Amino acid sequence: MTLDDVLTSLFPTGHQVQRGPAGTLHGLAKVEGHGKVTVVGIVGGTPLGVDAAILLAGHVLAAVEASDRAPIVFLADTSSQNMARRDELLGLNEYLAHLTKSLALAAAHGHRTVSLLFGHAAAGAFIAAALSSQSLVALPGAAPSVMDIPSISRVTKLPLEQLERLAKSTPIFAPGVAPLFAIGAVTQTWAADQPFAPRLADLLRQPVPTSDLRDQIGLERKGRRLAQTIAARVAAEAAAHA
Amino acid sequence: MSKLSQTFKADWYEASARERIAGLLDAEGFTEFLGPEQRAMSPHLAQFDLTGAFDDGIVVGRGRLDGRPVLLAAQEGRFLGGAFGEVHGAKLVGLLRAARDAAGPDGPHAVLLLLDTGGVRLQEANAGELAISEIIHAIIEVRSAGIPVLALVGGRAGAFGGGGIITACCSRIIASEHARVSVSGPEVIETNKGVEEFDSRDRALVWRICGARTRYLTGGVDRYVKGSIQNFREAAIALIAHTPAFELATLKAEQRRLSERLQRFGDCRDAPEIWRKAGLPEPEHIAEISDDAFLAIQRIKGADHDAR
Amino acid sequence: MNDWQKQRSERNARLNAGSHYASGKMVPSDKAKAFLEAVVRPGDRVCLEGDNQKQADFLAEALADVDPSRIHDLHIVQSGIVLQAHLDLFERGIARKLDFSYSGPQGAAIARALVAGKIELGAIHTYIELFARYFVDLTPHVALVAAVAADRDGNLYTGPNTEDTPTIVEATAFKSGIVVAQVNKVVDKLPRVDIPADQIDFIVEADRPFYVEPLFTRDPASVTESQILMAMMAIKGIYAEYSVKRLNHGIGFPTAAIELLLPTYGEQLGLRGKIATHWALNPHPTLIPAIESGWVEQIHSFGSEVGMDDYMSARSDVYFTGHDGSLRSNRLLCQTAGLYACDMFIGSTLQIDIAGNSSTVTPGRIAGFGGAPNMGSDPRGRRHPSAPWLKAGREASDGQGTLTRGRKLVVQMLETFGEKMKPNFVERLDSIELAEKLNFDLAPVMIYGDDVSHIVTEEGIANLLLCRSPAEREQAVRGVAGFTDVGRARDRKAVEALRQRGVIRRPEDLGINLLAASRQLLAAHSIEDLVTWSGGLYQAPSKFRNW
Amino acid sequence: MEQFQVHGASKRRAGGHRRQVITGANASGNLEVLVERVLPDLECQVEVATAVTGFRPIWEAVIKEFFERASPGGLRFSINDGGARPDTVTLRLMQSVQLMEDKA
Repeated sequence: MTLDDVLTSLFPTGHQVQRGPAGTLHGLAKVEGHGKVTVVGIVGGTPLGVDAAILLAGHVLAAVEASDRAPIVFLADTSSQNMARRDELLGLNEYLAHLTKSLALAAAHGHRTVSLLFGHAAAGAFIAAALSSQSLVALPGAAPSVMDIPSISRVTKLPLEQLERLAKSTPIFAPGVAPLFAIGAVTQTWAADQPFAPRLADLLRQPVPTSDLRDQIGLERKGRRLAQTIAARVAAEAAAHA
Repeated sequence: MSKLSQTFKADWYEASARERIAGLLDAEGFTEFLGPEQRAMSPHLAQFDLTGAFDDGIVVGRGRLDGRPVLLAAQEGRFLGGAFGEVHGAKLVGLLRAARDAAGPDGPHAVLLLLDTGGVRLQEANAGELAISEIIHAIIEVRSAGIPVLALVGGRAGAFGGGGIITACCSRIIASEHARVSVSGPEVIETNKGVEEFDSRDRALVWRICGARTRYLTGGVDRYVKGSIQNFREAAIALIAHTPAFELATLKAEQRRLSERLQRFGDCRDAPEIWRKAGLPEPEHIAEISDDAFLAIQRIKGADHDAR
Repeated sequence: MNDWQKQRSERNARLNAGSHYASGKMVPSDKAKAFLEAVVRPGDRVCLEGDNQKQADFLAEALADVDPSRIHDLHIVQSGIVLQAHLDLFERGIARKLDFSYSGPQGAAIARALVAGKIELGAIHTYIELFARYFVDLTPHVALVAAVAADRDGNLYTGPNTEDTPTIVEATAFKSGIVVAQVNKVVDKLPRVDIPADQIDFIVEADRPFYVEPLFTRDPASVTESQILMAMMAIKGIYAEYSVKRLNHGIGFPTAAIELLLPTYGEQLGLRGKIATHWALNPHPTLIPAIESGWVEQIHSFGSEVGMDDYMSARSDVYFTGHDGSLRSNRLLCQTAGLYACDMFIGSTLQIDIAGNSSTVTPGRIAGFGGAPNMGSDPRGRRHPSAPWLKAGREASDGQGTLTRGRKLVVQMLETFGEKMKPNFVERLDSIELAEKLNFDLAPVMIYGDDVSHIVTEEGIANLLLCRSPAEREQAVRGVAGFTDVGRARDRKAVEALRQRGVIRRPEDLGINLLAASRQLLAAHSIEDLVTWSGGLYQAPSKFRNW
Repeated sequence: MEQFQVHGASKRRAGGHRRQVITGANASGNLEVLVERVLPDLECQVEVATAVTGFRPIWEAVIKEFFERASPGGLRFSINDGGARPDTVTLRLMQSVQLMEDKA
């Protein structure tokens, strides 16, 4: 899907969302039953670097400052973090962390945060642009990944075919929507056959979890069987020793 | 005995995760949660013909720092590069949630993260990545509950990938000269963008781009310490009492700080260019001088901040 | 009438041909190829200076670029076949025959080229042998050497990496050959003159400094506890036992461990001034702590080492330096020093058989010899006595006969298993198989078993001087071969008997607790510590940094 | 990857009162050893998980010699191996026994 397709399907009555520098997106739109929403995003397959991250965080913080609790919709069609010496020199880790923290702060201030992924997002960009909202929705064209299989093959020195075979039996490392849904990273998957607007309205209506339930969901979906139990055991031991 | 041998035992870089804990905390009373005897190991490694670790490469528990109760996690950088897998990550998530739930007068005074990680463990990449997001989420909850989270970096694996992002989500960051804090590793950039972009075998360059000195001078690290465990301990004790709150004002200040950095130094490609622009003395030698001489340098304006 | 001046006429013709591309002695770098085509003739013996450290790499590339229809069938006579360009000479048909000493990184490529018939091999030499043959039957027609700088007259300053240059130039210049030097720069005044101008015919100012490999830098961070244990045993059981003051070390990690233990463990044993005071040794950075702690009186070096220049200049009481202050190395003279003036060689090897023969040949690789076989041999021409030499001699002769001659201590250090659990002890050396496959007349053996006095492994020390029969020797070797097949095939009773006699000594026999072998004993645990020890004078190569 | 156990008898109970120690790390050429005082006084056992297959006879020889040398009665050793060589294995096992026998 193109960005326009996505925007049209999400906001059929129109929107004031505009492209900004460094592949960023920013503006306002309306969702039936919720009123105004803030839209931010990184699109066009642009790698997420320091320039985009600081702009996006700025938009998010401005929304928080507006104190209107309007939902924030983050549209993502990026690639990975910008792999460049200059970005690392400037401290890309701080910029991505800042974006992530800003989204968390917005959520804490009552803004419902939703990331909609309709293209690529890998590694650090996946964390900052997709996993930092309260909900992550995979739209048609979503291609999330942590690391592609050829890269995994290069690093682990295991043959590509063996990894591809393994990827079919476990969601634990394979790229794609399905494995990331199974482990609890992706909240919902929307197909193209129905308009997105009512679904977004529906999602925004659902109660916000008071804490991070993704490990619980991963357990229920049988994609990540250990994380929730391990975290709970550690917490229980900590409480017992208190 | 030589002058160097005496300090050897206390060297952060050389020490294991458990040795770091032993040297960092007060002598008595470290309690490990989900210890190695419980064999909470990764079930995913065997299919890659790898053996696991009894603690999955991370030690979590409770102890005291200068008498104050703290929770602590230490990554073992020698096991799979300290990388985050499902169990490894979940142990840290559990620890942070425990800190959040225990917040209050009798709760922990801080959570210490002894990071030593190459990032996500590729053999369980999805679980590791999501764990990193959960850890960040939990760090923010802990900080929001008024408990500082301190990152201590100085091991051989550095803090790369999601580990670099986690670092910058903490309230304060302490690092020694060997530390590297970054998102994409030099090898990854070289593989994707070519050796002209980043020659990962030029180790001096690697440290100029993402080493502790570069980070400290521009404000990416709050405290630069000489590499002994004792120095990390003293810095942690000193910093616990002075940490930024997680609130709008803090993030607005961080927005200003990072925007300014980008404006001033956005066209630089090597650290000495930044140092020259900032007017630091003898920028071409800063990477070479002794720790003592380095610590005597006045940091770049704004590098000492509460904006994190 | 006999013409007794043919070589001179030939030389003059070449000088004349070369001068078309030169202004005086100076050849512009962009004319290097055409120039070489003018002065080199088919069938020439050519030395392209290069060893395990410095390389005349610019000239090597220029020579590899000449037209093979004009220049061919060269006979390469040089220390090192190390660069890709060296191999290209053979691949492109410019060179055909090869006499060399060391190959290191190109070992596999040389083996392939031999099998493919691209190289006609004369022999693999030790450094001294090859240099010796320069003056007998392998004298170069053309020598292409490397130096740091030349002045306008053509005097050369080699810098600390003098290495082979004086020897190569001596053999070539004084037998009517042509000597061409690549230099990093041409200057008005040299810091010192290493090679006088009248031995140099042409100078090329290269477009980049010549390459130097930091071959002798060992990162203390990589020293293992087993290597420390071996080092402790060697210090206590050999250095102290024989009071070895004059010695040479190999480049492996076990000997680096020894260097790093001198100021700590050696100090505890009260050995400062009693052992390891005079050295024939490259400038090992790992020796810095011992030097700084007052252990070392004097070092002569084969070559230099990247990053050590300032340190050595500042420690001229220890190193040989020119009046300009910088190191002067000399491979031939240092090899001679190691051979005749040292009482001990101690070094690592990759493979050893049950007779104590050792080799660094691994399947499909011809690494050459370098200097180790000379360092690691008992020089039977030696006549001056010394306490360690006489003690070793007495042990070897068992007090038999009225004439006891001395023996050099030749110590091999190796861990019983190598990378990927490959046993380092074998019944038969891989090099024998390689020699058969390639139809060599002589199997490449680095150090012959009958020259070896001691083998040190993590299991213990075997003193082969005290063995009285081949059978005893074999059990002594098996007795320190650990859990390798060779070690597990030992005759336990025989090994125990050897231990009772002190032929085999375990750590506990030497009063060394296995658990004392800790990295805490190392005087430096990182390259950065070495920099600190040197007071900032040692400038570590970037690839070794972790700061 | 390969897993197996080696059982042994011991002449005496290992000294000290520590219940458990862990030492080393599962890294290339290294191993981690977890020791637990859970066996009858005159028994000992090593459980090995190694990434490198095909060396079981060598492991068994190394462990047998270790049992003779250290007499670690009552101790169960669990190893995660990253391709350590026999000398390193012996060293770690000896270190781990010494830690168990420490007063602390």
